[in-house]
This record gives sequence, C-alpha cells and structure tokens, in this order.
Amino acid sequence: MSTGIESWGAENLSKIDALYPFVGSEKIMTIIGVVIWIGWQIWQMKFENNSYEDQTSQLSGETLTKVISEDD
Amino acid sequence: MSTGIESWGAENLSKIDALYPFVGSEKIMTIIGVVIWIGWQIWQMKFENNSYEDQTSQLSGETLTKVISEDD
Amino acid sequence: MGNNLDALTTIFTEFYYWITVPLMFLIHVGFCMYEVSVSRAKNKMHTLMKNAMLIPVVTVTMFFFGFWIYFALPAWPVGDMATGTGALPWDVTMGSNFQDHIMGVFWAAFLLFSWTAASIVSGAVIERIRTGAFLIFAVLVGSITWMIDAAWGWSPSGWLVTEWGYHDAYASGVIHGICGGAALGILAVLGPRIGKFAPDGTPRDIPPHNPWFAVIGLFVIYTGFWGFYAACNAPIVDLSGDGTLFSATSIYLTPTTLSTITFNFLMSLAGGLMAGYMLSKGDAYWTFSGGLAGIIAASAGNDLYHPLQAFFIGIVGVWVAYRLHYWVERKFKIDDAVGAVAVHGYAGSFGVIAAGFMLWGYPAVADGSVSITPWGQIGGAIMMFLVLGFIPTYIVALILKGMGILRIPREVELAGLDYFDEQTRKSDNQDIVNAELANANN
Amino acid sequence: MGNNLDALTTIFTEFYYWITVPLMFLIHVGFCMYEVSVSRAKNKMHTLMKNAMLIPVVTVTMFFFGFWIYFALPAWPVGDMATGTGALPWDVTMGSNFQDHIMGVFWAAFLLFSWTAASIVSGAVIERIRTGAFLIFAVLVGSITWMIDAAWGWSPSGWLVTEWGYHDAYASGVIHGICGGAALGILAVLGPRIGKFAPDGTPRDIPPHNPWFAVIGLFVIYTGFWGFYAACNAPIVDLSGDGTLFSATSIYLTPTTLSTITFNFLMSLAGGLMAGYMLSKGDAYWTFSGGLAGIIAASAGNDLYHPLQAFFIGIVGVWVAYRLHYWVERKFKIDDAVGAVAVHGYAGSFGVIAAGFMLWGYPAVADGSVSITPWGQIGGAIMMFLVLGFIPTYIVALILKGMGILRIPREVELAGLDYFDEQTRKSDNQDIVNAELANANN
Repeated sequence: MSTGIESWGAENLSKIDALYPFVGSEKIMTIIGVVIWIGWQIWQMKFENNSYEDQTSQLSGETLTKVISEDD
Repeated sequence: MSTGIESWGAENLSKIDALYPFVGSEKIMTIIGVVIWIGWQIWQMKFENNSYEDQTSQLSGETLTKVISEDD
Repeated sequence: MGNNLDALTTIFTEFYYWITVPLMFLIHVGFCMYEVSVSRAKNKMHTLMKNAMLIPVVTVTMFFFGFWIYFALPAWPVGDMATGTGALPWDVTMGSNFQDHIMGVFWAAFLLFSWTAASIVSGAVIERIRTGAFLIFAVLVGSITWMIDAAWGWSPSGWLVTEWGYHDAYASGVIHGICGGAALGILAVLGPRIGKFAPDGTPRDIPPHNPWFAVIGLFVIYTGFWGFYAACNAPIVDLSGDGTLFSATSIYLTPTTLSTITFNFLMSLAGGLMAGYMLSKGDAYWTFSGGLAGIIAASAGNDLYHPLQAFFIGIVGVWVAYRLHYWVERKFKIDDAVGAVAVHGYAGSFGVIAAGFMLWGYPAVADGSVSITPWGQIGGAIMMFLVLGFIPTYIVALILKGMGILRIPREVELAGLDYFDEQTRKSDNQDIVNAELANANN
Repeated sequence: MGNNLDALTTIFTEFYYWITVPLMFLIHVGFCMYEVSVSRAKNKMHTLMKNAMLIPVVTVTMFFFGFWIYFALPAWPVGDMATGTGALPWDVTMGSNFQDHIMGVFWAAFLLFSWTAASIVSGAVIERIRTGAFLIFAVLVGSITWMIDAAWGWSPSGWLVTEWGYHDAYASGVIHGICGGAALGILAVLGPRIGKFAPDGTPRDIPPHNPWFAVIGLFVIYTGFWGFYAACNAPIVDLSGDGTLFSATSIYLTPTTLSTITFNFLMSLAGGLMAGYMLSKGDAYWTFSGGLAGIIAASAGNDLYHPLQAFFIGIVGVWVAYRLHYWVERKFKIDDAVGAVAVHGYAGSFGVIAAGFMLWGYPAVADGSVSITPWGQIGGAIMMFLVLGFIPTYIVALILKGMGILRIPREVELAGLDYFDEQTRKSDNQDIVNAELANANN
C-alpha cells in the first residue's frame, strides 16, 4: 500500500512523473482551494466592514477632534 | 623554506591536499581553541553576574518604583 | 534528462531561476518598509497588512488561473485555450514532477513579478483604501491584467511582439507601465487623502512618519531588483540549434548577456540618482525614487543598450517622471502617496517609447520576421498604461465605489486606521507597568 | 577532479551550497530584528546581544564537535565513532584543502541551521534569561542535541530513517520540532516575565515595543528561509548509478526537484498567511508567524507534496499551532514571548505526523528497504520534541536554576536590562548638548 510511489528503483525512476500522493485528486483539490480562497476574501471583507462600522460608531464629533489633536 | 607549500607546479598540484601552513599542528590548535572558547564562556558568566550584583545593589525599593513608573 | 552534461544544464537553469526568487522577496520586503514608512504613524500597521496580504491571494490565484493566462492568451484576441493546458492547476506539471525541472521555478519567477505588480499599486493608494477592495485590485492586476499583457507582449509568440515588434526586455511597460496606469485608474476614483489639497486646490505635503527608513526600503528594493532582472532572461539557450552556440537570451529568445544587463542596470541607476537629486534639490525620497525610475526607464532596452545610453535614458526618464508627477497632481488633484504612477507608470512608458527610437529596426524575435519600431513601441506603451492598466482598475473602482466598499469611512481615516489597536496596546502596556509596580513594592 | 565536466559538476555543487549560506544569514538578521522588536524598549540592547552572541559560540563548537556528531552517531544507540573521523577538527579535510571542494560549504550549511536552532530558542526566553545561561543552551541545542537528531533522523543512514522510515525533508521535526520542545523545556523552569499573568492567572499581553518592525523581521526570515530549503537538498546526484539519470535529491538521497520545493514553499506560505490572518482577526504578528508556521508544517513532506496539499497542510498546521499556544499559555502558565514553541514546535511536530499519513508507503530511502508510516512519524515527532528537545534543556535549566545563574535578578528585570546603559547614554547626550551650548555662547 502506498499513497503514491512504491519504489525509487532505477527501472522505475525514468517512468515517474508526478511525485505527489493521491494522483487523480487534482481537480477536486483545485475546487477546494478555490472555495477556500473566495471564502477567505468574502470573510475578510465582511470582517473589515464590520470593524469599520463598529469604529465609526465610537468616533463621534468631540472624540474625533480630541483624537486628531493628540496625533503625533 | 616554506611554512607549507613550496610550489604550485602542475606536477605538484594533484598531490596537494592541505593548503594551510604548519600542517601537523591541528591538534594543538584545537586544544588552544577549546581553551579560548571555554575560557570566554566562563569569563562572560562572571562578568555578567558581577554586573547584575552591582546593578541590584543600586536598585533599592524607592529607586525601582521610580524607574518603573518612568518606563514608556 | 539524458547524460551528465544535459543534466547539469537543466539543473543549472533550474537553480538560476530559483535564485532570482529569494532575491525578489527582497523587493517585497523593501516595498513594505517604504510603504509603511511613508504612511503616517496612525496608519502604519494597516498599511503593512494591506500590502502583505496581497501575497497569499496573488499566490493562490496565480496558481489557479494566472499562469494559465500566460500560456493560453498570446494570440489575438483571446488566444488559443489549448496552448495553456500545461499550466492548468490540475496538470501534472503544476506539481512535484520528476520529469520536469522548470515549471515550479518559472511559475515562482512570474509570481514574484505579480507580487511586485500588486505592490506598486498598493503604495499609491495608502491611508484611505479598504484592504478588501485593494485585495481585489491585487488579484486583478497581479493575476489577470499583467498576465494578459505578458502573454501579448512579453513572450516570443505574443501578438504584440509578432505583429507590432514590441520589445520590453526588463518590463518597463509590462510591469511598470501597466501598474502605474492601474494605480492611476484607482486614484482617479478613490480621491485624495483628507487634507492633501488646500481649499484653493494647492497640494500639501503629507510627510512620511519615518523618512530615512522609507529610503532604506527603496535601497532594499534595488537589491531585490537584481533578481527581477535575471529572471527576465533565459540563462542558457542553444541559439544555433545544433549545439555550437549557446547564450543567455531575453524573454523573446533574442541574444543578450548577464554582463550587458549588469553594466546597464548600474549605469541607469547612476543616471536616475543624479537626476533625482538635482530635480528635487537633494530630497532623499525623490533621489532614491529617481534611482529606481532610472532603471525602469532603461529597462525596455537594457538587453542591448550601451551603458552610457542606459545612463542618459535614466536621466531623461527621471526628468519626465518628476515633471509629469507634479503636473498631474496639480492639474487633476491626484494624490499618489508614494509617486508610484510617476516612478513606474511615466518612467516605464517613456522607457518603452525610447526603446523604439534607440533600437529602431532591430529584429524583435530571433527569426527576424518583425522589427522594433517607434510606432510599435508607442502602441505598446498605450496598451500597457491605458488599455490594460488604467481602464480595468478604473471600471472596477467605480463598481466598488458604487457598492460603498472602496474607501474607508471618514471618521476612521481621520482618527487613523490603527487608532483602536494602538489604544489597546497602550492600555496593555499600562497594565504591565502596574503589575511591575505591585511586584516592586512587595 | 578529473575532466572539465566533473569539475563543473563539483564546483556547481560547491557554489550551490555556498549561496545558501549568505541567504541563511538573512534568517539571523531577521531573527534579531523581530526578537528585539518584540521586547520592551527597556530590554532591547541586551535582547539583541543575547541572540547575536550565539553566533560565535555555536560556530566554534560546531567546529570542535558538532559536525563530528553528525557523522559519528547515525547508528543506535551511540553510533560508530570511526565514521565521524573525517569531521574531527584536526582532520585534513576540516581546513583549506585542495582535494576537497565540499566540506567547508557543507559544514557552513549545517552551521547556519545550528544558528537558526539556537535562535528559535532565544526568542521564547527573552527579557528574563541570563545571557550566559542562554549561551549554554545555544551550545546544547545548536551543536549537540540537534546534531544528534540530524545523525539519527536526517541522514540516509540514521537509525530513525533506516528502522522507522522517518521522513522530514525540510526539517519540520529535526529543526523546528526539537527547538520548540527545547524552548518549552527552558520556559517550564524559567517561569513567566513579571506581570505576564494576573494574580488570578489570566495571561496579559506584553506588547512589542515596535510592532511593525517585528513583522519586517519575519519577512526577512522568509527570505532567508529559501537558503534553508535549498541547503536541505543535494543539488545533483546520479540516481541511476551509471550516469544516465541525474536529479536533485532530499538529504535522504530520494528524488525531488528545486521546482517542487519552490511550488510548495510558496503555497504553504500562502496557506499559513491566510490562516494566521483569519484566526488572529488581522493581527500582523500572528499573520506573519502563521506564514512561517505554514511553511514549517508542510516542510516534512515538501519534497513530494502537491502544491495544493502544501497549501492545505499550511492552513491546518497554523490552526493547530495557534490553538495549542493559547491553551498551553492558560493551562500551564507558559510565557513564550514570541510564540516560538507554537510556530516551531507545534507546527513542526504536526508537520512530521501529517507527512506520515500523506506519504504513507513511500520509500523512505532510495533502496526502498523501509517505508514512511504514520507510526514512524509519530515516534519521530516524539523523539524530536520530547526526548531530544524538551528533556535535555529541562534538566540543564533545573541545574542552572539550582546554581542561581538561570534568571536575571528581579530588580534588573523590573528596571530593564538596558537601564544603566541607557542612563549613561542620556548623560553623555546631555554633556554634548552642554558643550554645544557653551560653544554657542562663546
């Protein structure tokens, strides 16, 4: 049993192309990868937008003036 | 006279292995090197311990409180 | 790989490309250093993270489709999908493969160009763009539009090369021109930072929070740029076809040498530094930006120029970039925080056009079927800066603005992107000091 | 060396290892930058010097005995002393030698790994360990225990490899696992910094004095890590034995390519960065630490993985490291100042074990006499983290604590290690200002 290659023997070596395990799963891995990427970007935008909303609500007129004045 | 190699002539080159001078002194150099290393580490620990003793004696209760309060 | 000599040649080529990758990491380290240093202290961590996070999103999208675009799209107008199959993410060469010693290092070299592309855009838009919006532009420029321009104009089979004789050996247009244009497209929609322009329209300087560090960042970029230059060459190619004449070539498989580009890199850097210092009256930031712009201006033809030609073109390119930067700033109220449009966009486009006059009539490809001309280069510069650079980001910026997710809220911009994190840090610090006081008094 | 081709192969190999060395210098530059930035301002110069002085002591001890351990100890339990004689400090190959073109660069590549090993430990224990005590741990980990683990598990003849099929191509366990364990062994005895835990046991954050610089330091480590990866390969090996098939191999002389590790390095970095950003809600330090932990988690099998497998393992490895870090911090009151136990120890050990499942049944050595298995990898991970990592430093730390030379005095910790030097600097400054005032009023 092996997840991929079973021998590094010289007679075998010249025939090996893919070195990775689970050959045949490339397309399903691509789909999972794309889902992770798009999911991450959507999560990032939601997370960022929420934190701005939260921050904006805490930065009313007077607080804001004070914060800017203390800026170094 | 030479401390090591006397000729770069082609007939000699293929026989040269050590390029450094004073071939044969490797073991004594190793001993000296080990002494320097261990000596240095002992000196470093003594020096460091002494400076902590010195510093600790200057950091009594009130001074220490002042130093920490001024910390940024 | 057959015999010993073939093996050595292949592994040398693999190692050659490999070594350009860590060198190009330094470009990104330098970009982060200078972008953060140019920002105000109240924005620095967010500025850093905005730039840094382009790394994973551009990397995965280059794996999913960016690299495929390069192989699939050389023909006009939409390429030949069949030619790109080797770079599809499920192809057996897009992974650990014992018969292939080049795909991974070649992909990585392209990827590091992609990071640079996105990073150029990043600097221009700091202190007011949302990270999420920027990361969309990073994918657009880093994994799509620059890959289209590379397929079209940075490959011996790209139609800009085979039809117009476009020549751009070290990416004056295909990286710098397009990214300057892309940055300008976003800036036109995003608008300036609050306070950048006085009510009467006079631009104000917004000083870097750490001026000398910004310049060290640029110096680190120079260092990494050596990797960028080497990665634009093929290291050892059999030009005779029968094993009697080997040489390095440009990406177009036309002859050059590492010695040539070493001469020209250094002489165009020297020209750019001298011009930048003189124009800005010794300002550190513009002098170092000038050094970079000098290299960028000469890059299109640095495979072939004489070192003194590279020197002269570096000088003129910086003059063009500097003058255009301030003219555009005043005329169109564009707030390009780091001068990226100037250093990359104007100097790069100037460099593409200059190569058309300097190398007029040179064969653009190895078989000599098409020649370099000024009009081919002018057309190419327009394709890069305007068609593939400005227009796509301008359209996407309008869409994101319409959705209300392009720019950070006014209050957050005024208080600073790091304001709340910084408050937490201060209060954590105070907690620790209090704990230490309690310990000292025990 | 015989003919031209043999000479070229030998000198290419020599040059290949050589170039990994300056790249790995950047790892150390980066470690110093991030470790100093994470410390509080009152401790920064001592933090720098503690890390920097591991360089000379690890270097000389690697020359005296560290490198010899690698060649002498592969067999269980104490090796065969005769096999190591070529690496004894008085052997003729351990010096300038015209017949040998590999010993010096090979030694240097190992040495730079040793610096990294000691540096990993260094970060965890900042702001309270004595420099002298740390330098003893630096020799212990950098020149002894990691060299034993390399002899056992990072050599085609090591007993962990030949008996258990242990596979760890880019040192998830043999560098990162062991050093994470070693750091934890010291931390368990050394105790937390004053104020780290509230009286009720709640951990407090001790903020870095320069947050963005810490991250730039991590970025420089990424850059140097390319040298670390390349140094783990043999660049060109005749796998057929008859000159018909050459390839790069792992340290186990099993096939891989530079292209493979380039793909996988970048994709595991991307996975780690995305996971770190998400878990920490955009915290810069954890995001960049996540990038490093992602690479480390995939390293054991990055000679063979598919890029997307490296990406997924990077993500999961960071999740494991991040969760374990906070759990151990709360549960055992461990104050790991830079998260080194997590990033190196947990992510690395996870990576070793993950490789056992992913590469189950792959031959562990070229002749196929033993295969990679999950239990071989689990056993190997325990050997690295616990047996060679945690236990030796834990024992030495107990001894040093008993001697009263492990931890700095409480008063010095509270005032800051640089307090007196800083007072001198301030007073020198004042003297100069006074002298300038006197000059101005003349």
